[in-house]
Amino acid sequence: MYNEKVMEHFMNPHNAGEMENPDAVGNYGSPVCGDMMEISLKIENNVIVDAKFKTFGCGSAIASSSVATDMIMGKTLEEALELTNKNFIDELGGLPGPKIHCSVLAEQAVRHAIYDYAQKHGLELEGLKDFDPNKDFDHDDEGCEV
Amino acid sequence: MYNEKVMEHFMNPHNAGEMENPDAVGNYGSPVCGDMMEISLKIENNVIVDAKFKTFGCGSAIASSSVATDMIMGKTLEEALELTNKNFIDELGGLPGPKIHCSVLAEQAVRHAIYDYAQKHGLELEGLKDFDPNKDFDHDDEGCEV
Amino acid sequence: MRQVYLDYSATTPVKKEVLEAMLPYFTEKFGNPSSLYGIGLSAKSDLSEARAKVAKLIGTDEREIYFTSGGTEADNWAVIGTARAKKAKGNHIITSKIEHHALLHTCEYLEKEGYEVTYLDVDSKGFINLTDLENAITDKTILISIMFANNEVGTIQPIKEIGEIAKKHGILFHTDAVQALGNVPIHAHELGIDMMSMSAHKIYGPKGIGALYIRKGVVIPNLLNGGAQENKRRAGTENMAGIMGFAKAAELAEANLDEHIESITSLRNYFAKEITSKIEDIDINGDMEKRLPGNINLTFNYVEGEALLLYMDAKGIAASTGSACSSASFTPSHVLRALGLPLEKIYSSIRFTVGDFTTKDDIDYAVEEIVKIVEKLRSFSAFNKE
Amino acid sequence: MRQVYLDYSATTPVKKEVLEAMLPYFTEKFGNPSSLYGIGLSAKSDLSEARAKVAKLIGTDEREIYFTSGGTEADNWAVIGTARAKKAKGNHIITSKIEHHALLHTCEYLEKEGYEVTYLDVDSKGFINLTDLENAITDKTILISIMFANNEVGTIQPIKEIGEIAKKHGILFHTDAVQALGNVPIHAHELGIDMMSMSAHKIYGPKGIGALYIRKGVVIPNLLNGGAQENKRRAGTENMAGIMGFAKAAELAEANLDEHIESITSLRNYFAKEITSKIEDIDINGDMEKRLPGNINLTFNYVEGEALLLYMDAKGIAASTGSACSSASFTPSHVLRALGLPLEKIYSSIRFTVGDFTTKDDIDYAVEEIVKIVEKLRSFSAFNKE
Ligand SMILES: Cc1ncc(COP(=O)(O)O)c(C=O)c1O
Ligand SMILES: Cc1ncc(COP(=O)(O)O)c(C=O)c1O
Ligand code: FES
Ligand code: FES
Repeated sequence: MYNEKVMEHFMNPHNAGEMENPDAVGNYGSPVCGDMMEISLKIENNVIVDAKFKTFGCGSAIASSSVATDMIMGKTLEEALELTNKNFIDELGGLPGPKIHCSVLAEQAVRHAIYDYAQKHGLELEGLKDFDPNKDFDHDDEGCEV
Repeated sequence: MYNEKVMEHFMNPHNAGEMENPDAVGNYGSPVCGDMMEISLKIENNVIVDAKFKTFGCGSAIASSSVATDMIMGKTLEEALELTNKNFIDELGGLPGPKIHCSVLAEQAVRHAIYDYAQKHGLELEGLKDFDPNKDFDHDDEGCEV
Repeated sequence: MRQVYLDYSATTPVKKEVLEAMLPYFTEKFGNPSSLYGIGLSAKSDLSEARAKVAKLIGTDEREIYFTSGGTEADNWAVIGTARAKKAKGNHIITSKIEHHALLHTCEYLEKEGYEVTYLDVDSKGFINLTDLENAITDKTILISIMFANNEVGTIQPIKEIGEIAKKHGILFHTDAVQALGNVPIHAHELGIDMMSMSAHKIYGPKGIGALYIRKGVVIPNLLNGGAQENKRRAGTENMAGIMGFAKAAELAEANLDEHIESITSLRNYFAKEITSKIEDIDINGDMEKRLPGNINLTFNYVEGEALLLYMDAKGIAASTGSACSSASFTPSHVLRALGLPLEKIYSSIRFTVGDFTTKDDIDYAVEEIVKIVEKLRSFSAFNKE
Repeated sequence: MRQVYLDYSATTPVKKEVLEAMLPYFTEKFGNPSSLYGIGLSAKSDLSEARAKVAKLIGTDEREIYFTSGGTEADNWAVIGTARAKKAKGNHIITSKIEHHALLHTCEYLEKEGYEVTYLDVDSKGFINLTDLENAITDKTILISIMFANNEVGTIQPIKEIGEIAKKHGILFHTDAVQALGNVPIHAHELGIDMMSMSAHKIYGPKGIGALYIRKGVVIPNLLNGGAQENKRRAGTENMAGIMGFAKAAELAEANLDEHIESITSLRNYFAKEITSKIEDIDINGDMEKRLPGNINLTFNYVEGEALLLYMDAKGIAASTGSACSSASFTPSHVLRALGLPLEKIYSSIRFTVGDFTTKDDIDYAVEEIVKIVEKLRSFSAFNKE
């Protein structure tokens, strides 16, 4: 169901695991599936110099976190905020429809981490203008069992 | 669906066809299936000396007619009237349930033929006491098609 | 003994290629398409390819194909589903007197619940009358269900015209195409069909699998509730082997349609010509133009159908009365009745259908034997020409 | 790569003997059992033998077995049929919260029509409470439908006791035995079961065929209307190959039942012992005594189910979350919810089922790989022990 690139990132995720003394941490849980993502950042001069993720999430979530953390590294906070789940999906070469929301998990965890940093350091970031740390998104689906 | 004996009587029916100058003719149509049986008899001294049948009927009807005509030959009219479809079925070694009514066709055609003879000759036969030439029987079934 | 099967309308043997397409799904490829792992996922993608093949045969989108357990389930689903979906609009269904029992008995079932059903008459060849159809429509009419081609006499209805009438009046149009599939070119979209029933075992696929085409946008409730299979519209673990067989049969049918129709038609015509020239007093029922290519329905006057069939069976020739289910049934064909045949002609009528494995030799043999049989049975028939 | 299938509850491969029993019915023996001639009649008598084999497995009379397109159709038929048949008596149905969706969604469908349904709670191991059941009965109760054994956690319900309660109150008792069939001794008559759903593809038979047992004397209307098949209670040309396969599978299951249960149980127990001794923080869901022999349901705390499944799949190991249909579903298992598991435990739970082709080697391989996978996934899990 996932393409090769997704599988590669999923099976061998980049930047997975614990970070010591992060400068910022963002947590985001998916209301759709109950999964959870944590992104930790090291930030120097408003540039993301290191990123790590931890997740309790599906293949799509892990792969999205892997590319997301890759992509934000070396970027300024403002640049990182411009990245959306669309960019992660493109980088992954696509995700199956019902798995799109998992990439939002990564996007939102990144935003939450930067928001955490901005709060701590009293930064006003253009990209966080409309950011609502309590925002949700909707999804509705139904199971089948065998 | 039919046993071997039935098939034998059906494929090679005895006494099938036309009779010249019959002494008695009985016709009976099945209200169940719309089929029709005609029995012709030659009678000497109240003994059936020859019998023929013609039918527009199924395998069971043909086989029943075949044994029925066999069985009544040589019998007196009273003896022949004692034979019921049950006797024909026994002689045939059994008929499938939904095909039982076809043997009634033979039984009734025989009765009608003897009745015809009795009418013509003013005979009062014990076996015809309860005979009603207009009697019907019921059956209800439903088709399926493929 | 020589076996000559002339009952392809009842069911067909599974073609070699079809069986081959099915076999892996019993063993190596046995995965459940709802499963997340390898053999499940590959089953899922095979399922989607299969759907596309069936869709191609009838000119629709693959997402409009819903696999069912056969033509009967498809008929039940379309009719009951529409009845439930359109309850608020009305309770009137229009169908014909010559539908398959899967349709008729479903309508009767709904009648007991208070639905009203108009059973259109047909003419002596089996065609419905389009004016009758239009006159039957009321503002409570929710469904027109007219079969594409009849299983007994083979008559092909004016489907396109019916579709237009349905559309004009904003009424859903279902057609039972179980017999037409693979025997008539079908473009469901162009013909204005909203729902269409199909069955694999009439086109050299396996028994127990079929499909309902439901045009995009048409919403009817499920007949089988449960898991999320078939885009949540038909629950139950997919009959993968059956589906793959159906798809292969559809693919073959699509690829060979013109050829199939041509060769089957000429065999059927040869049979009809031979038998009617060699036996007196035979009637042909139905229409010779708008007719299923393999079908011929003959009345052998003065000869009873079952007896004829059994004598034929004794010679290895298989055909059917076209309506009676073996020994259990004594109801005269409702189809021939609707065509106006008197009872004794109905009881003397036999449906023959030729198919892809029928040869000219088969037909010569069958004709030769049937000639002898009819002669014999007529020699002691209770009915006569006179 | 090595393939280890541990999802026999989802579906099973067709056994060699089963496939062999099916094959002739696609080709030489392709006749329609409703036909009057040779191959039709022999199909008809084979059909009756097949029915007897299925009947034998569950201790009933063959005339009480009605073939359907699978477990889903059987569930729908039993519940909808009873609802329609007993309308005059009442509109109340009692079932449980852990039924298969084929049952639950059918009940929900009836609720929309005004029927009332009590969904009984289960305890932390998945058992319904018999007192709750008896208390739920009203004078409007027309059906008790409680599954024989659960498909996710394997819990086997006190069927005999339920049957007694149903009988005492004069209420029909249906049970979904799709998972129990061939895995638990079943004597439908002795257990007081009025209707019971079965499916072939869970016992090494083909997909798309199943049966509903209906006790003699129980009358429910048809779900599929049409031809006179299945003693006029289930229309549609018989899926002969499927039926013969089901019958063969039933025959094998019946002949080897004790053996099968013993070997499957010991394999399952070995797996459970190995994996729980090699990985920390695993919970076992369900009961270890009254449990399907092949089933074990484990919570791998802190690890997300889909990720775990896909890592396993990459090593050729097939299992399932027991509820999610591949990628399309995000609803947490209603069964584990009913057992009282918190969401994160539900998302960390995997069902493994061993079957007749599972070896001890398979299990050793699977355990070894799963140990590594869980370690890796836990290393970057967002949840932790702490
Ligand atoms: C016109 C027609 N409709 C429906 C059916 C039923 O299809 P199935 O046997 O697949 O249920 C048949 C044949 O049996 C048929 O000929
Ligand atoms: C308990 C239970 N009931 C019903 C079903 C449905 O059976 P089928 O897939 O044959 O429709 C299943 C499995 O899918 C099941 O596990
Ligand atoms: S992160 Fe929950 S389903 Fe993908
Ligand atoms: S005589 Fe009519 S069915 Fe036998």
